[in-house]
Amino acid sequence: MDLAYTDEEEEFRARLRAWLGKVLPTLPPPPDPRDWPGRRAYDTGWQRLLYEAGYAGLHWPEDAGGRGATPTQHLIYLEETERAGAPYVGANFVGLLHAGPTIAAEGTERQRRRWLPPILRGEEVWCQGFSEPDAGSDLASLRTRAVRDGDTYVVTGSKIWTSHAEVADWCELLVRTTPRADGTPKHHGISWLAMPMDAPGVRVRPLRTLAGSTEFAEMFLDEVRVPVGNRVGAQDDGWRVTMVTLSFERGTAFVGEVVACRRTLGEVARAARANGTWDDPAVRRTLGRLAAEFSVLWRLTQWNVSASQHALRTGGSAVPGTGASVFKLRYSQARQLLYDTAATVLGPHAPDGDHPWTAERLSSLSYTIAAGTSQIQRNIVAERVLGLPKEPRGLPERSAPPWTSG
Amino acid sequence: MDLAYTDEEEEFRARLRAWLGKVLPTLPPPPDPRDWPGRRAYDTGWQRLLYEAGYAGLHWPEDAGGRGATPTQHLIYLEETERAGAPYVGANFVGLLHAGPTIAAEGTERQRRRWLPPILRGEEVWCQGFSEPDAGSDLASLRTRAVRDGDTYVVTGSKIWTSHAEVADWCELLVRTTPRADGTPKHHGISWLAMPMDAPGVRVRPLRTLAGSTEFAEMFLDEVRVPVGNRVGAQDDGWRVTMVTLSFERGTAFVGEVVACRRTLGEVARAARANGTWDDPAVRRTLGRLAAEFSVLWRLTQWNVSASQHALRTGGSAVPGTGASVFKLRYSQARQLLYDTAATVLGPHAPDGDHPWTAERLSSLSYTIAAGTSQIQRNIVAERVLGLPKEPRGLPERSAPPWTSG
Amino acid sequence: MDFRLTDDQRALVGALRDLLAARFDRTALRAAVDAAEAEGGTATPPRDIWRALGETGFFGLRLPEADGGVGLGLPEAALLFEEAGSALVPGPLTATHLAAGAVPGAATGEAVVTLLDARVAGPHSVAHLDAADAVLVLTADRETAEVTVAEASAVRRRAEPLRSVDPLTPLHLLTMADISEITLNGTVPARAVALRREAAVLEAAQRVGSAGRMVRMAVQHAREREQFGRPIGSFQAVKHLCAEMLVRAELARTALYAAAVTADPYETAAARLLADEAATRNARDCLQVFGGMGFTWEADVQLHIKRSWIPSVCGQESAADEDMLAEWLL
Amino acid sequence: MDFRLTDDQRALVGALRDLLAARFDRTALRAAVDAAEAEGGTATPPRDIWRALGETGFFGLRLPEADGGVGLGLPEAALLFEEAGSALVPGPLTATHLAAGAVPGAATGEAVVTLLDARVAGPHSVAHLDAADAVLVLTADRETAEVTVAEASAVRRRAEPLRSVDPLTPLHLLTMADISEITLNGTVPARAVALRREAAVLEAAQRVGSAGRMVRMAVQHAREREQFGRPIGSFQAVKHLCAEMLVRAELARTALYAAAVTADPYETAAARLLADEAATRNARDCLQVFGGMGFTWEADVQLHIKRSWIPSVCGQESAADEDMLAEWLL
Repeated sequence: MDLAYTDEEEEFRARLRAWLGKVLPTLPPPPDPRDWPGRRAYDTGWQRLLYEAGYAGLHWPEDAGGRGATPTQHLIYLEETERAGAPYVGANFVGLLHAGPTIAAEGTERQRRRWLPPILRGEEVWCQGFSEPDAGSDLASLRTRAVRDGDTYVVTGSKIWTSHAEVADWCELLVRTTPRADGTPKHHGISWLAMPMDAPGVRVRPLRTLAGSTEFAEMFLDEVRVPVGNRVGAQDDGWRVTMVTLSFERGTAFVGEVVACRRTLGEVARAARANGTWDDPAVRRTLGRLAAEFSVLWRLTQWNVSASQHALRTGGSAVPGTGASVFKLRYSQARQLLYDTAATVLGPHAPDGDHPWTAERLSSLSYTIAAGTSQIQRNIVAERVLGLPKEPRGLPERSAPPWTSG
Repeated sequence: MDLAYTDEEEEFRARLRAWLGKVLPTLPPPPDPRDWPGRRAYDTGWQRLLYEAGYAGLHWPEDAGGRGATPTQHLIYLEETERAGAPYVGANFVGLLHAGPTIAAEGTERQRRRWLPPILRGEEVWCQGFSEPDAGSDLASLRTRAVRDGDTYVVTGSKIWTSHAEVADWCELLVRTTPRADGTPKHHGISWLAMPMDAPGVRVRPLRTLAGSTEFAEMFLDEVRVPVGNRVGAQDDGWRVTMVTLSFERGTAFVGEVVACRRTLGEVARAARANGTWDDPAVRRTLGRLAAEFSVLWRLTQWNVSASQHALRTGGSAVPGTGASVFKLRYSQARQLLYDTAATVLGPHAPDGDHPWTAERLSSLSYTIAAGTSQIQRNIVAERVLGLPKEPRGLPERSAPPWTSG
Repeated sequence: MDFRLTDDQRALVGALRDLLAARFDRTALRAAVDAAEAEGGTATPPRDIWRALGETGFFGLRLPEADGGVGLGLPEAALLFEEAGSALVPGPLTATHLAAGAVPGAATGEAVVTLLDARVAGPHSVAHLDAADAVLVLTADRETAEVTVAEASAVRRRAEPLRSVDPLTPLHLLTMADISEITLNGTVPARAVALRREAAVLEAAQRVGSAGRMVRMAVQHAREREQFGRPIGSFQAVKHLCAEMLVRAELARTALYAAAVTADPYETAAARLLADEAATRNARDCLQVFGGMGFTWEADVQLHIKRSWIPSVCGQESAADEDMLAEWLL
Repeated sequence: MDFRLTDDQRALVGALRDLLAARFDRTALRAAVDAAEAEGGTATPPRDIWRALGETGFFGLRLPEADGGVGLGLPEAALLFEEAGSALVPGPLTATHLAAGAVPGAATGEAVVTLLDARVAGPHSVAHLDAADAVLVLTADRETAEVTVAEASAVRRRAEPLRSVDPLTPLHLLTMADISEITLNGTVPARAVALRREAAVLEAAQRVGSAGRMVRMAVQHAREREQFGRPIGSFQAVKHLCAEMLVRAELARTALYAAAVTADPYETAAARLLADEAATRNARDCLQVFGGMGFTWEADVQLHIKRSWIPSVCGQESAADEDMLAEWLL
């Protein structure tokens, strides 16, 4: 139980901090959030700087062009960049954290050479085509189909919740290469393809969220031709290929967010003190409770990182599934409470849609839904961690006709 | 939407109040709670007084010896007796509210003549033998079996959560007269018997609850012989017979408790004011929130009573299942919060096991469990009120071996 | 005692429900959202809806028949406002209803009247100020006084617009100093204390309506949407979410009806607390049932969430209601 | 940074777990309950358990080896107290541990030492006074002073017994006036402020242990108990109850370990808040999973519920912790 960082870790932190101090003041002003090409340029520019300074692909294995950093170093990197107000991973997210690691682990040598360096250098942007409107939480029930025609797949279907689709060069796409048959598990027959976003038949439509933003898009694929050579892993083995990416998760997924939430919490407390809402003990105690929540969420992050670092050192692949679900259940709740409390502190200004806390309050509504609803997370904890039996399968019985109100 | 009582209802209240004012001061002191014979004598004595004053079986139909009062009159009766601090129904509970109404509705003329008058006059006490240790929430899966032997049933099995078993004359007993076969619904094959408690083979063992009290007992039945003539309703039709009792529920089940909780809430508020905990806004606001909760629970009681009074007037049987589950879900929560708040107000005295609020805090723990857990109530609301589909039947799949702590 | 709705009350509710189905269905609601976005909120409420409501007697409901009203009471008004809340009808419904008989055109829906309650320390928000003709003003020092009226333009001159999180509830803010500068040009024959209580009931009614709508929307979705090979409503997690939503909506509705019938200040505070909780939490739970589908701009659940975040007209903070209810116990 | 337990720490925990399995299993626990009931609580803690714990170094854990201790730190103590909390070992574990080295016999478990913290306005409760030999006394005006010691009999003379809701934690109450009359006859070389912080960690550890035990008991029951033809643990409602219990226990444990390692006052307050919440709510949820079966005197879940209702030694109210943590943010 050692919470002190090693000399090596502290040295890594000091070097990073020095570099950030030097480079951040030289950055251009951030682009307008609605300016997609501007955002792409800004994000990839930052990635180029990271690459030149030796921080690109920090947590990637060295043989994939990464730096092979330990999970603790990655944690320090995320903590320090958030603290310093460095740009977010942004448009490079899918490339660096999903598609890249997948190709590194499962791609052929040729595929690795083709796709990995441009990601690290900030030259190519990837997006993700996994979710579908009819699949929802049941991701593996996806229906986008790919029919083989010689050396190409002909892909038809639709995807949703795709970020940066407007400016991406590539899409990591899950498709059904073998139709579902009765009795076979639904995650069979899926393949993983790298689809060029400029291929004919790809149509992108911005998807407006309840927060009013168009961070996401829908993607409609109409007989899009993707070379068979763009398939990573074997045909019909795409589900396993995708799951491999998870083994790159080292408990660091929310480091930056927790650091940011703690900063915001301090700002909310100071705003409360300034406008007098601090004098309401209910407000003050909720702030204190949130201080405890985010303090322990930070410690839980360290715990998960320690666990995965140990697993890596002793056995190789680390999938801290337990910690991740436990963390996400509590974090999504704490984050929603944080912005509800911020609204109380804002008082008459709480409905101001231009206030960043109000915008965050809206977007925090997705935290109990996206990437596995809280209900799904509780199932994971109950079944995979606690070993409780699964539910029976089969079709539900009909109920009596519903009661009507009035 | 009329919350005013009619002149007739007000007159009923005034007469009752006058009678209570006259009779209550003449009552002997209540017995020690551990003195079962004393409690029986006290409770049946009170029932005798009610009988003589014309209040016995107030809500029973007139042809069963009752007064045929409206649900509103019954509500007034329960409200006024609680307010005046009159004795509780106590040992007469099962007779007056469960067994009696069942016999009134489903018994033969002979059975009605034999069993109903002694209940109304406070001469015979009933207990209930429904629950079984292995059945729990799944009441209909009961296993106590009755084998027919000429003119008698030979009954073997065990029952649990039986109140007043020590002093009861009769037990309303659910038994399985036809063994369960695969595929038949589990509530088939059940019969309703009136079992004399002094029959050979009946053994009663007090069941101590976590509150330390022995309000309940376990009952072990070893080849107890019950005459076939003691069966109410047809053989194997006992589940329906039992359900009939529910049609006597007019939304009045918790009237006394809500009145009592509101009185206690006022006492807690005044205690808080006296000892300074009132100055903590969190305590004060919780008390205010509870005032709102119990105020609306009282109004919901009136709403449910109005609904069942209307249903009675227009169609006959009223089963306000909706209102009852909605009420119980919220009431059990509010009641637990009430006594948790009382503990906060008591401060260092909260762990005093002799303080009535601490005893109530313990017994309130059962409210989300007994008579249908909150989980079962939510199922009822979701399926029967909202018409959501039932869960699939069948056996659950095995999960992976459980995670172990450490 | 018969707490249930009378046949007349049911008919009244049914008539408004039919009107709203014809004149303010989902398409009209989304058109109002689009128009509000296009014109920065100055387009709400739509004048045609306002007049249609006026024609049904929505605003003049409690005016004596002799004065061109319907001659009904607060319980009937609560029932109608519950329907309006279920349909999310935009606009200062409460203020215009309260102004009927005092501000010309309010009863018929020709005038749009909003309200500014300056009871507590500012800043104070006013909804729908751009679309309003007149403003009821309740100043801090006139708790027992009659309620005053100002022209909307006089208030507008002092007010700062806010980009409201709810597209259907445009807001302005005013400081206490701004308010003292407003020229008042009339009074309403009502005491501020009574008017605040009636406002609380009518605002709670709209929240109860929204909370009930959230139950119905969640249940319909849970019955239709399939995941993992079965309707999601067959999963206990979803079932129990829906059941708790119903409990909240039913309790809040019961509290509302009791407050409307008794006009008791404590029951009104209880209704306000429970309605607020039901609207806020049911909208969130409805989103949880819809999952990602509910997170899009096109889904209506967002409109209920955002409405629930707008403070009630004449609303005070829950803490003040709770304190008041606690005093009641002593 | 490696937050995980070291092998030595695991071995330490394992050894105590084995000892408790042998010397304080379920039968011993229930025997202690029966004895406490029979003798009005004067029988707790059982002396033989106390001495057995003393032999393992439970009390002398943090004394230097030169002084006959084990020479370990607060993290190791937290791990052992977590095990003790899981087994519900009765007695003033925290006070005796804190008194080791200062009160003769405490380190070895020959003496039973309890604690009286008179920081806030009274009355003040003292646990296990009848069985105690000595009492650590922290008076209100000596926050920064050394901690004083009194003979238990001197405290007993002033104290009023209470029929404690927890049969395994007999309690006495003293007023402030009573306390001022107690003769003090020694001091402990520790500052009250540090001692209170250590006490908070050790008490939180016991609650974390209880919370974790509740998860394991609920899960085992949910896997074995069948209703409606299937294990109740296959119902989502039960599953999700258990999952939330685990989340609470894991979060509280993480907070505890962090507080034990850093000895930071804010992290200690956070650990105390989360441990309290986890113990109280997990015990209730465990009862909910057990249903009627858990409501009997024979079921152990009641003992965890009742223990969670006993205030921590040196505990302050959650509100005070929350206020302190809020100040931390400024």
